[in-house]
Amino acid sequence: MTLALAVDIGLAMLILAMAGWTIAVRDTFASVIGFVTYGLLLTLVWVRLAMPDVALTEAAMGGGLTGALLIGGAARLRRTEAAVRTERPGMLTRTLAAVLSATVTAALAICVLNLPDPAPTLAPDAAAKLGSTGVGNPVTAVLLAYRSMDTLLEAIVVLLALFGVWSLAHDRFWGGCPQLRTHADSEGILAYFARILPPIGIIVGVYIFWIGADFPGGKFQGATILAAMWLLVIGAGLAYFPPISQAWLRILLVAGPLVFMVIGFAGIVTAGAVFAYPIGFAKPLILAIEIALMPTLVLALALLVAGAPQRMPPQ
Amino acid sequence: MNGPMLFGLCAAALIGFGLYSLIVNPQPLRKIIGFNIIGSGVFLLFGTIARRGAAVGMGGDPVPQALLITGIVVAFSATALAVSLLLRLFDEGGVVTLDNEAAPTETTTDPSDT
Amino acid sequence: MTMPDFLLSAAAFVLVMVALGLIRILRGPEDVDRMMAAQLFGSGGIAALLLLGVATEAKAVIDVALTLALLAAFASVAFVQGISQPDSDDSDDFKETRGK
Amino acid sequence: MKIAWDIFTIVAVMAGSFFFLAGTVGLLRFPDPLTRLHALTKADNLGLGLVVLGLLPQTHWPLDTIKLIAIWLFALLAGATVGQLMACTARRGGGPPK
Repeated sequence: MTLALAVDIGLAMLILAMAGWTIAVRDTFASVIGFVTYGLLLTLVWVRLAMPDVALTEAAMGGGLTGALLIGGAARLRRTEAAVRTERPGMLTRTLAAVLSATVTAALAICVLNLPDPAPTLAPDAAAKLGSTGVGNPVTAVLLAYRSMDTLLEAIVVLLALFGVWSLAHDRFWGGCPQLRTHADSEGILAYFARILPPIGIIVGVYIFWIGADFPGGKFQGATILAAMWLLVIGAGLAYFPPISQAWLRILLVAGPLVFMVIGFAGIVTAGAVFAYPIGFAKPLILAIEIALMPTLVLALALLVAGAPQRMPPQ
Repeated sequence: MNGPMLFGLCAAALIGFGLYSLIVNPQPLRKIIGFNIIGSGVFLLFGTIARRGAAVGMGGDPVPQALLITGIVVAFSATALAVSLLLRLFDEGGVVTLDNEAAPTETTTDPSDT
Repeated sequence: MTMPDFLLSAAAFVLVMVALGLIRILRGPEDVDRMMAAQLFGSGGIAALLLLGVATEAKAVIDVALTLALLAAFASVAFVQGISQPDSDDSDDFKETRGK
Repeated sequence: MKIAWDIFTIVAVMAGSFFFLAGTVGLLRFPDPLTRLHALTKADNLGLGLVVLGLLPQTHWPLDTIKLIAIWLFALLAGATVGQLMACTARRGGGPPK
């Protein structure tokens, strides 16, 4: 196992170096590029920690959506760069910040070194009840059966963030369309790419979503891939975001959490507890929730990257 | 020393790095990146604890793993909201700063306070 | 040397190689060069993941690599768009493309 | 037969790794963005391609094999697109208009 440990040590050093550089570099754009690479390194770490579900989420979120979001922001804020740089805090602040950060790191490191042994785990409990959920992947079982309340609240948090983003629109654009910076050339290489990739990407996204019941994968990962494909088509100038006042858009956004809540509260009648599933119906109900949540998540994640509405729809 | 422990220590260092960046970098977008680095450090710490709970043929404790997936999605949403706030601040005054005295007009201070 | 050991060593070798390429991120000089290093690191990371996944028979790793490969171009495309039109007026852009 | 396939894997994976080495050296040593881009795309296409080719006999037919080939095709498509876009950006001077 020495080779494996050597890989781990190399990976840990690389990730620290990348994080350090991302923080230290002067140019914000360069820092964002560093952060994208950092996301990729994190994916590798999750694979090394034997958590493919988390690795999939990080691969889709960290490299794809967060990268696009930050790069878009950095590009628009580029002109402010020089002005803000003069605000760099003085030596005293920096020293105090360094001392504070070092203290936090040291305290956490002590905690890590003194973690209880043997480690407490819920894995046996999760495995014991896995059969009754009809789901093969324990992480999916936690997300949608054992701790489904968390997942519902998470979907609502994503929606709340989206409403927050929308509420930042100028009054005159309220109900309008969000917009990405697009290449105007609809015959260029990017448009070609955006015509070829999404059909295959949609298959991969649905596949990742579908296998989530029994293998690593699931709706968050699948939804992120689908959202990225939609953004790619829009970014290439082949399509436009719908106005956020569209009824179908709003219905789809709310449908996921609504179906989740209805099924959750129906549990009081059918199974005697909130978010309990009647025996034998767990798998179809979980599937129903996942299918309802899927469009909600795809739309919400893509629209979060798109930002606040910036123009009214053409008449 | 083993893999999970190593990444746990790495996570502690990442949280420190992120915290320093959050305090020291004047550019708000850099603060958002710093905050994300803190976030990833916390996730990694959580992952270490999940990995240590590996049992009955699972690679790690599934409960923290599920929370991690939830956490990553929520962190992305929060980042998107923060970037939007920042862009709106930029649209208002053409300047991005969290320094109230340097703010050119009254309205620019509002989004940063919320 | 068994096959898994060989694949694991190959994964480590590829990872070290592309990690060295990251020096280009530090040096720049332009952001395009940095993005190239990130791109190379992306392909190397995918290759290393595949080698790791086959070596340890962890099938899910191939799905992770598949996701990475699918989204490999995503950040780069956003980068090129961000850098090529830093101050474009969005609404004009829209009319122009619409007219075609 | 198994031995023959194993040798094939070893040769192809080593050749792929070599192209990653070459790509890195090119990225670090070549003088300007366009030549560096040339080195990068070689690593993208041939490096990853040969590694995938070498791994094919070791994977389970059909799903894993198809996925592996799909990964290479995605990388080819992404490499071609990104290569061209970056070359345009590099030619226009790389950085933003000052």
